[in-house]
Amino acid sequence: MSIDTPTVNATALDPTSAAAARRDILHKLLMTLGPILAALVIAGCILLAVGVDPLAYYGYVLEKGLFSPLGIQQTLTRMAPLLFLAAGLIVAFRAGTWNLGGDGQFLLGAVTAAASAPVFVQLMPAWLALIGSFLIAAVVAMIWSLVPALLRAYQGVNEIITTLMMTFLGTSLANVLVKLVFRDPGTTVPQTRTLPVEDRLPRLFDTTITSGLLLGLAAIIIVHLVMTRTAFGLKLRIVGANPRAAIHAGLGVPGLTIAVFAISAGLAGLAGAVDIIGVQGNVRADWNPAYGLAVIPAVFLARMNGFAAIGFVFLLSVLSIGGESAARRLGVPNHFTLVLVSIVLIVLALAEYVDHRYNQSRKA
Amino acid sequence: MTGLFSEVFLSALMFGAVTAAIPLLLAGLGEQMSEKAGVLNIGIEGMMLAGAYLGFVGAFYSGSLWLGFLTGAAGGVVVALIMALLCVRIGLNQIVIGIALTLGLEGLTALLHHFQFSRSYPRLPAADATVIPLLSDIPVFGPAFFKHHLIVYLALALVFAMGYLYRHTQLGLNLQAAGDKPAALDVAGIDVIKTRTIAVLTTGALAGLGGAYLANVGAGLFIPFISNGAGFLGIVLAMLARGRPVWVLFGALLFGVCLSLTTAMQVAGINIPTDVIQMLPFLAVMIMLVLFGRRASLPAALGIPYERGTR
Amino acid sequence: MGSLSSLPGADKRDIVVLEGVTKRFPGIVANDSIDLSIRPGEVHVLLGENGAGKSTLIGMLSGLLQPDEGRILVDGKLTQITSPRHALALGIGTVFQHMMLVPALTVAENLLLGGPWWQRPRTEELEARVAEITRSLGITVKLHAKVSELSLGEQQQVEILRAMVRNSRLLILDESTSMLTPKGIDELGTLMRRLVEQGLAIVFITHKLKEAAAFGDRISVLKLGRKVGEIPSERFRALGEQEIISEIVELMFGKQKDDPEAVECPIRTICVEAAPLLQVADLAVAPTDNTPGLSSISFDIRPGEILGIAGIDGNGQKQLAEALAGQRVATGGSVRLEGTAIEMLSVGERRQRGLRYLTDDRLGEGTVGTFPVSINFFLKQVGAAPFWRNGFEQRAEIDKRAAQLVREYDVRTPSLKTPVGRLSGGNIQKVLLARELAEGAKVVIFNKPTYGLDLANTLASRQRIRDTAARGLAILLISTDLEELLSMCDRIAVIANGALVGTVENVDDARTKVGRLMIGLAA
Amino acid sequence: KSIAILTPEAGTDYGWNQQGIDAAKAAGKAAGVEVVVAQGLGYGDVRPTLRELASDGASLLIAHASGYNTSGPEIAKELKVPVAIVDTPSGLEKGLVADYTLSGHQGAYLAGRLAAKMSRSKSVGIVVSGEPPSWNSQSAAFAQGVKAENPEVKITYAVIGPAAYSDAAGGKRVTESVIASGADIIFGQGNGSSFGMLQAVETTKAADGGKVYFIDVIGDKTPIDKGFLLSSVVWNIEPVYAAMIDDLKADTFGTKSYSIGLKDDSVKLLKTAAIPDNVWTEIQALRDEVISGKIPVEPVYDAADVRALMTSVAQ
Ligand SMILES: Nc1ncnc2c1ncn2[C@@H]1O[C@H](COP(=O)(O)OP(=O)(O)OP(=O)(O)O)[C@@H](O)[C@H]1O
Ligand SMILES: Nc1ncnc2c1ncn2[C@@H]1O[C@H](COP(=O)(O)OP(=O)(O)OP(=O)(O)O)[C@@H](O)[C@H]1O
Ligand SMILES: [Mg+2]
Ligand SMILES: [Mg+2]
Repeated sequence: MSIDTPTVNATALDPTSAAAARRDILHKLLMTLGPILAALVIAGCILLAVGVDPLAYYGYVLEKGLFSPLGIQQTLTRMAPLLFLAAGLIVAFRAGTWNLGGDGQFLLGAVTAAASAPVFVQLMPAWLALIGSFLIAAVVAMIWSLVPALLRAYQGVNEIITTLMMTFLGTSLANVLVKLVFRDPGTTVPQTRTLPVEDRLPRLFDTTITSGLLLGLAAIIIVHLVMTRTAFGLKLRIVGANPRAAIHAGLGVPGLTIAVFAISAGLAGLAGAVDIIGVQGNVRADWNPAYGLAVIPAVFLARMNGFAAIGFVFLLSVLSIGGESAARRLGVPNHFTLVLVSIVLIVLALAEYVDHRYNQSRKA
Repeated sequence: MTGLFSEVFLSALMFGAVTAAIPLLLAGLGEQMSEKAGVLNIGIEGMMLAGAYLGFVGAFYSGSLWLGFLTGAAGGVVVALIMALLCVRIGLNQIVIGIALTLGLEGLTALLHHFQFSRSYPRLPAADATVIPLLSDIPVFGPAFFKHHLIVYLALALVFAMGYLYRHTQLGLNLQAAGDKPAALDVAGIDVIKTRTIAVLTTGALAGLGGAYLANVGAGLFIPFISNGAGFLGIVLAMLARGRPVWVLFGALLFGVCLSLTTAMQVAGINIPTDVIQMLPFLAVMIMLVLFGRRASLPAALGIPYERGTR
Repeated sequence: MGSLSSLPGADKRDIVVLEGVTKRFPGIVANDSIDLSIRPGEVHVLLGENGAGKSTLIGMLSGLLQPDEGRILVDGKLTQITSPRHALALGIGTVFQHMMLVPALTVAENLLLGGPWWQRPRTEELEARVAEITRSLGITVKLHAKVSELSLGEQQQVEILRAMVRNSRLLILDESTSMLTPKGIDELGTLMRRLVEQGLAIVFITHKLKEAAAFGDRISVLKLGRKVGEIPSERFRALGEQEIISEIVELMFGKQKDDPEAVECPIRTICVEAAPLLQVADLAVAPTDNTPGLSSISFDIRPGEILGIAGIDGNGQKQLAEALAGQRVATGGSVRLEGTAIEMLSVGERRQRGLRYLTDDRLGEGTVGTFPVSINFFLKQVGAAPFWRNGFEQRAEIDKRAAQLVREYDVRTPSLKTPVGRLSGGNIQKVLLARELAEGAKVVIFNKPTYGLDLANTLASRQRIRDTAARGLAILLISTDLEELLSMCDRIAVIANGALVGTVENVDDARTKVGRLMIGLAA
Repeated sequence: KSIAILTPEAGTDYGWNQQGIDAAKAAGKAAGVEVVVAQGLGYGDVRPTLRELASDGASLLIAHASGYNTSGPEIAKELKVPVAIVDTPSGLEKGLVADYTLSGHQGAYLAGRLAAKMSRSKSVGIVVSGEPPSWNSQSAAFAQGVKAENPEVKITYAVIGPAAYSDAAGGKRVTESVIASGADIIFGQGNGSSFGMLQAVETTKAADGGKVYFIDVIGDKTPIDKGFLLSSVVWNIEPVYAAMIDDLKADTFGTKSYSIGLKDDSVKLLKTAAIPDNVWTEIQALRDEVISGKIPVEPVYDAADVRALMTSVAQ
């Protein structure tokens, strides 16, 4: 046995830590880019099979999603709602709560923000109006999550079922609200009133990037710090990792559970609001971008780490913006982007596993 | 309004309810098996799409519905094989892989449809029904329940077969142990990985069959995204059913009936906006959850990959 | 695989021989080049401190783990035991240290697990077989009860029964006596004797030296992953109990001591007039589907006093502890701490007032297995200064204090960052002890504090409890180990069916009195 | 110079998307300009695509979906590129935003007359997968046509179900129910789900044991018909796009709304072999009356109004 006396060196950072940290970052980069490359090769084979030049395709993806000024702006803009969603999921997943109802919460947040913002801007200064709409969106989404939260906290009903159901319901309800309650009387198209472009969130500098991006980044970083550095975050993590230990340790588990749902749903609602107030300006009936489904795996792959999640969200955005453009230029249906994202997710998951295995065998 | 609710119309509504329920039933039964064995199979939507696409291709080119069901089930199994390999054998996160598979198959089947069928939109002839003598003569109910394709009766029989399997066979015990305490199953000499793999592959076969039914009988054709969330509903049904196949059946029928009810209300001219009526099935399930959902006991090891000898 | 009968050290009589077997885990060598031979007709006792590597060794014999180096011979042939199934096929049956039953299934179903998949479970056959075994064992098992409804002790019996039903040639019992009553332990001893006489080989792991001396034929001692000594059967037979014990102690600790467990009678004076620190009156808890309730439990504990709760496992001990700690809703009665009623307070509030509860379920609720050792020391203080300030974690403070506790309580861990679940049971227990005895404790409830601990740790823990009492704290000590209670307590109450059936002053004839109460007679 | 058209789905649907793309190509060819097609963009945010197409040099962006009518004008103003949108007559802006609100209600009216004439059971059905305004106006006009032809004819109206655009099985199921309620002619509007309706018509017998017929909208499904297509309200968008290109050249873009109608055959009823010649002659006569204004057909866009119309018809 290698340890005779308790070795207590956790605090004593080893002297070569700077070099080690650099190596670590390099390693992480390699372990992310490598798999993506591998995924591109696999997806390339599919492209070849349908008679499309993969190199041309990827060339467009990179150019239109990343390297052209227009492309990178679009990509960064697309990230804003995704970041909020990811932040909400990080809270939920770290607390062991499988909130799969993000899409419903997102849509209700979006609809209420879209309904309130155009009214508010006429009543008060723009900044106050927008804050008001954000708040309303968050609160509505929170209330929407109350049913699963209460069922989970006091009845032990599994939240996967309830949140999935609430997301089906929420999608319908959002439609009903758009068509019957908040409908813009000025048009035959069922949609909410439009928030004028000049009243939306300001764009960054001289670009088309929405300042929602900054809000999203702030949200996810704050969430990350709260979850990893604070007592509140630790409490949530204890509930997530071992609910019985949480009870034993005297934590108010039902209260914390409800808090998790509220925060997670609130952030999803804010995601909806930031998309509407930042970019879209209104909500149309039957609109459902279903961002949640793609963000969930991204958050897992990031191991619920906020900074890593930013990276994965960026990757998703590049693929979706660049992929759309590449598909159009090469005559592949846009659905290919879904295939590409799927392969990237699977290969990344595999790579993480291989890496983990390798590390373990090296340590042993 | 009495004329509106003729016998023929009522039995058509109920017939429709059964037709709509079958894919949900098969998906739910499949998901239930995975969950019993401790695997949360979020990829079931993808398996259904694979089944729908391959099932349609098989039936269309061979002209035989049965061959279509076979290729559909095989399609589901192929996707399940990936899931089993990645999530059961090497223990990757089930939610990540499940969602990735769903996204991938949405894209892939839409892509294939685009290149293959998007100009011709081929459609299958009507599925021939197996008429059950005597029973089918009952007014209203007869034509609604006893004039379906043979596969429908097989699906119903499967409900009871699965019930028997879970309660009265060694495999049933093994599955439950794999989901509740895999280590205990392992030390009893049964390979947990193998057991879970079998469960996931069965899920794939059932989901694929459900997809094939949806495409070949339900719609008579394949179009992209045809499953429309049926797989996710299957997950909900499986979780609601607490391990009992008959409850999956009840749940699936409830959904089917609600869907038909929305049609009935519209045809009756009841003046509620359709969007509101359409929330009905989901509301029904949510209410069921609020009333009966307490401590819906899920297997203890659900979603946790098993690796021998770790602690 | 060639014939290896000519190997040195291999004896034809050996069922299983281990040669230079080594097993490593990240950061630790759990087994270091171990040689061992196991023979039919012998109870081979395996001894060693917590974390010495006993369970790891068993894991390799039962197919759960694969050795990194070395080899295993079965019937003289080099064999890779690739899976538990393979081990069973070789006739190796194991009762694991941690419960290996499926809680949601019935006892019968658990026993049937492992049959060919296409078959109907053969219930009738099993019932006959079980009847036969239980008759010879003199135990009863509820075949159709759900495992989750059984007490830990009953579950352990089921596990032993399962190994027997399987007709094993080699029976391995990893700490199987830890949950049994003294009577049960004796019966198991007799049974083992009968089985080895029928030609079985048994590997028996325990922390209790008396059991080792009484039931064994041969003893191997592990220490820090290495085998440090063996008392072969010839010598074993030649020695008396005391001699064996002192020899083991020497092997394990390198120091001489006659009977380390010998009772040092408590000679503490408790101020009789002092107001009780903890007063419990008419405490009641409703029974649930699978746990007994409590009815009219009343007792007082004064500062410096240790009150023991004796009784057979599953008679409401856990419910009592949880009701006192606030984890379980009481349906009636009052609990007073220093005279103020606390029965309406939450778990956290009770803790703040100085009530501490050391749970018997270390992994299930005592710790968060995936969290580092350091954080687990402070699970019950999340948010409190100086480890958190304004809600923010103070890593340096936490690590500093954790390192101190690791040293003070001798927790063997590769680092402070190691997930606590990876430690051996004994070391996890030390983490809990350190946590509960930290500043501010006034009343401490210990639930089976030394269960699964090795001798050194057991003694150290007991000493800590005594010291704690000596500091003027009131102690409630729940244990199924009568020796432990007798060696520590001032008074011993006996619990049966959720009620206290009597309380005995721990003086000369306490042993018999408690014993009589436990088997349902008047004291 | 090039023009670009953006559609939510692929241009192979024998419907809205295909008609739009084909028309744009034809108009472009006639005017000698290149046509860029961006199809299958979905109903999400198309601002990225609009910006990209503009930066690639398109001098007219046709945002061919009502879902694009918020982003279209915004990008027009942002980049000073002319954009054409649908369903927003109030959104005109000179040089920047033109609207083409298309409604086939006149054609749907004729289809209603046709259906009422040809229904053997005196019962027809309308099945839709959703209730956007352009479909509502056709549903309503169809019902008006039926009622004008024969007030005795029963009209059954059904919307398929939740998120029904790709619900082919739902389309089939609901259509079967509607047929069971007595209808022998189905007027169907839907995207992917309309193939399910077609399938139901092909595989279900009417109450009298005869064929059930299908009336389609916007596109021409003749190439994939198996003999059940009675007619279709076909839209021809080419004149609209041609006019836009002309206006662009003449600097009058954004000063008027474009529309389609029976008059110039940009809306017309499809003649199939299933329509007897004498009936067709009668329908042609009615067409002339609609064009001349003798029969007024007003579009009804609101879902609730459409419903009210059905109920009053049914009773
Ligand atoms: N799967 C594992 N991963 C990492 N470390 C492990 C694992 N299993 C055991 N260990 C480590 O190996 C060592 C030996 O553990 P083992 O369980 O064999 O001890 P033991 O002798 O049975 O102790 P106890 O008497 O407490 O049961 C311990 O330090 C333990 O932390
Ligand atoms: N053909 C099968 N169909 C369904 N379940 C099976 C089948 N074969 C095995 N199983 C199940 O698979 C799991 C693992 O089986 P087990 O390892 O006992 O199989 P086995 O057939 O004995 O394998 P082997 O031949 O490799 O020993 C068990 O749950 C068993 O019930
Ligand atoms: Mg052990
Ligand atoms: Mg232990």
